[in-house]
Amino acid sequence: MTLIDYLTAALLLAGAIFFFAGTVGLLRFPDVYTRLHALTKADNVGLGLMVVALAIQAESWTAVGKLLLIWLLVMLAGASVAHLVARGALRRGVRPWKQ
Amino acid sequence: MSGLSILLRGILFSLIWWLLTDGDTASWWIGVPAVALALIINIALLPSSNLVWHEFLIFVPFFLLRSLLGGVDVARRAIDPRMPIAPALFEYPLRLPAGMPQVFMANTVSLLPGTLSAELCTNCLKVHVLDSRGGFLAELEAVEQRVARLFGTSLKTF
Amino acid sequence: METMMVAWMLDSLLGLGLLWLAWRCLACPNLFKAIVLFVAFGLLMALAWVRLEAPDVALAEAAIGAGLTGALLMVALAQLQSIETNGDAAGATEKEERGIRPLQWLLLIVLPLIATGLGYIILSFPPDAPGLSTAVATHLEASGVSNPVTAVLLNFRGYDTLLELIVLLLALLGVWSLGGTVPQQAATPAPLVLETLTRLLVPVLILTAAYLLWVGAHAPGGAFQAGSVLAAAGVLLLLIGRHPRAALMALPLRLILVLGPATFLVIAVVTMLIEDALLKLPPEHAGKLILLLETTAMLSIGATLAALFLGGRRHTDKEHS
Amino acid sequence: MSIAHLYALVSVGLISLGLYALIVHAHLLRKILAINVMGSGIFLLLVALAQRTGTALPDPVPHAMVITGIVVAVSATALALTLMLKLSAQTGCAELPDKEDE
Amino acid sequence: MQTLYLTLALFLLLTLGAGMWRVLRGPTAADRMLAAQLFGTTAVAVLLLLSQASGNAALRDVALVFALLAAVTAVAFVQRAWPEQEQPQETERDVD
Repeated sequence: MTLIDYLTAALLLAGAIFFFAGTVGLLRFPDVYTRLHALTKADNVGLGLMVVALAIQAESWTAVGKLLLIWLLVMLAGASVAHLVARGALRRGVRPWKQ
Repeated sequence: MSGLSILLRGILFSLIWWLLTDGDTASWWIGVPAVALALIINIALLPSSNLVWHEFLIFVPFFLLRSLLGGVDVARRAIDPRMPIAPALFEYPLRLPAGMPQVFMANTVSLLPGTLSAELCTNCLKVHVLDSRGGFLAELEAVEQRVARLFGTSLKTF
Repeated sequence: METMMVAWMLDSLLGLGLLWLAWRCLACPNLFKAIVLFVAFGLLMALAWVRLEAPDVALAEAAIGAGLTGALLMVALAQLQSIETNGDAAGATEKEERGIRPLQWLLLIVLPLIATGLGYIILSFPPDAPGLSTAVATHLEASGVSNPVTAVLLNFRGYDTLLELIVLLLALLGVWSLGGTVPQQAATPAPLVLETLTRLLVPVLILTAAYLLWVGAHAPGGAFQAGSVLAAAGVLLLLIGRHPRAALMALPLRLILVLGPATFLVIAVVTMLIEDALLKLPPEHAGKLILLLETTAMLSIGATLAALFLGGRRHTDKEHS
Repeated sequence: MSIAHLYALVSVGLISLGLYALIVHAHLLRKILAINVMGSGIFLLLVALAQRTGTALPDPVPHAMVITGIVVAVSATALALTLMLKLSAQTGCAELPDKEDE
Repeated sequence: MQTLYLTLALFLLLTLGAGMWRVLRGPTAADRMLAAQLFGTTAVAVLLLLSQASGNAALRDVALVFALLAAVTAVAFVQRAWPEQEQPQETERDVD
């Protein structure tokens, strides 16, 4: 394994940890709003780290671009869907959890 | 809609096509009509917005860093056995002009540490915050400033 | 060695996951939950196709399973609830089951027998059965494309695809002939964030559809995947309440719907006259003909699927009467 | 046993599950889901068996059949859902009449 | 490296399995929908890993299609299938 491979491995592992944290948040957090926080942000970072890791290994610049495009699309969809779900829940009277 | 902004969108779509096809020049037989069609539909759907392109160079690193911190923050709270959260709903008075800048702000906020946009009304953004004890207000103001610069507008003052 | 083992664990987990999701989807009393589980099942199926080295199929499953199926099922459930009016879509449950009936006992005995028999037959198949892969490989040169799946779909077994396009059209005619079933509640005005999302996604969806069409000639992709992506763009526009104008719904839509099958039929007749064989594409023109066939098929498939999502003809009916 | 066999066995499970649910459940939406699960099982069987070519590349003919199958399945589902809605609009209930209830 | 890619794909599938608990448990329709959204994002990551492991660039296109269409089901839910009244008490029941 070269240095680049180690870097890729480290980034991939970090990404996997964020995916794991997102799932933990989805399971542990008390209401739909807090779960949205966990999913949107943790998965976005997780996928981002993995994309960067795979981009290091990519065979061409266009492949790097395609990876970034995929990430950008997931980010856009994730942020918008999070907003829409939170908005819908608010309108339907789902009260935010308070301590 | 200005010719320049149409040209920029055309370049953007061509770039996407170039990425998709792995730079294959033989693909432009289909690529040119596809880009043209996408452009026509895009112009029909999306009103013009005056992005200041060079501001992107400043915004992107800021956004990447803050969203990374957002992920770290929420991951830490989720994994911590005590689960340190104190969520609250909060109304932020928007000073950005309506339309694209406000939508852009709403989407950005959802990826930054501890904030989630929950409703976009006229000139107010309902934000769900994960920890109401933190300084999320300063953060929101900073983001709004940056979005305003990105769209080449100024914030309204009350 | 380790890689092999991890791959095995991955495949086993995927298989178990598929079975578990199918079981929960079909057994849980809440219908909304069942639909969400079915969507998840579709996503997992796409991963299974990837593991089985069928990326063409994975693309089709991703385009249809992730976009259309879920949207279709959810909207249908909501309409069902508005008919029954005694429940809400999320809490929808079936009637109480009345305990295990005799028929079920019979099934519980017979089905495992059938399953065991099938499993036995499958395990007794020889591990190597070349099938038609060598035949496809030898004729690939003359097919006009280098992606074997596209060669099969549009050249070697083009008549299958022709019939399939007609089946799609028949399904749409069936839906239309049933008329508007439910007075659909006026779509709530889409929030600004959703409008923007759609406006940003639709051009990219169009570019991706064109890309899949192009890439299908030499790599995974093709008219079906491209058509499904195009249909997803249509579904998104319909979901945010942008219905096509009545003028578009009348003649232009119908023309696009029949464009694919009609092109196929014309080429079929011409090849019958010249080559004396149905849809036998002359090798020197095959590449261009396939591109033509694929482009028209993509447009028709996209329009048909989007029209199927739109459902009955109430919009046009209103305008005409 | 190979990967092909593993997925082929999974497909047998899916077909059985789908068949059972199709017969047992009264609700039409559930029947539609059951048919879809059965269909996926059959597609999986076809593609899994297409792997056994002994070469690096799987048999493309079943792949092509499954692609058309997926698209036909979704349009058939759309038609079935419309029929279900029509029926429940007429009878007020999305189930087929049961003989025991008559 | 191949082993690492596949192991991580396996790990992500396991987290998906854990996430299924949220689909089963709910309590609100929105929670179920969220978990399906998680499925989409994670599937993109799994596909990218498998693409790298097998050296098959076409799998990136599958991931791209997933990324593009992940939102469609969620949009259908938000626009059409979400009942007008969620049971607010359900969120509180979930706390304990």
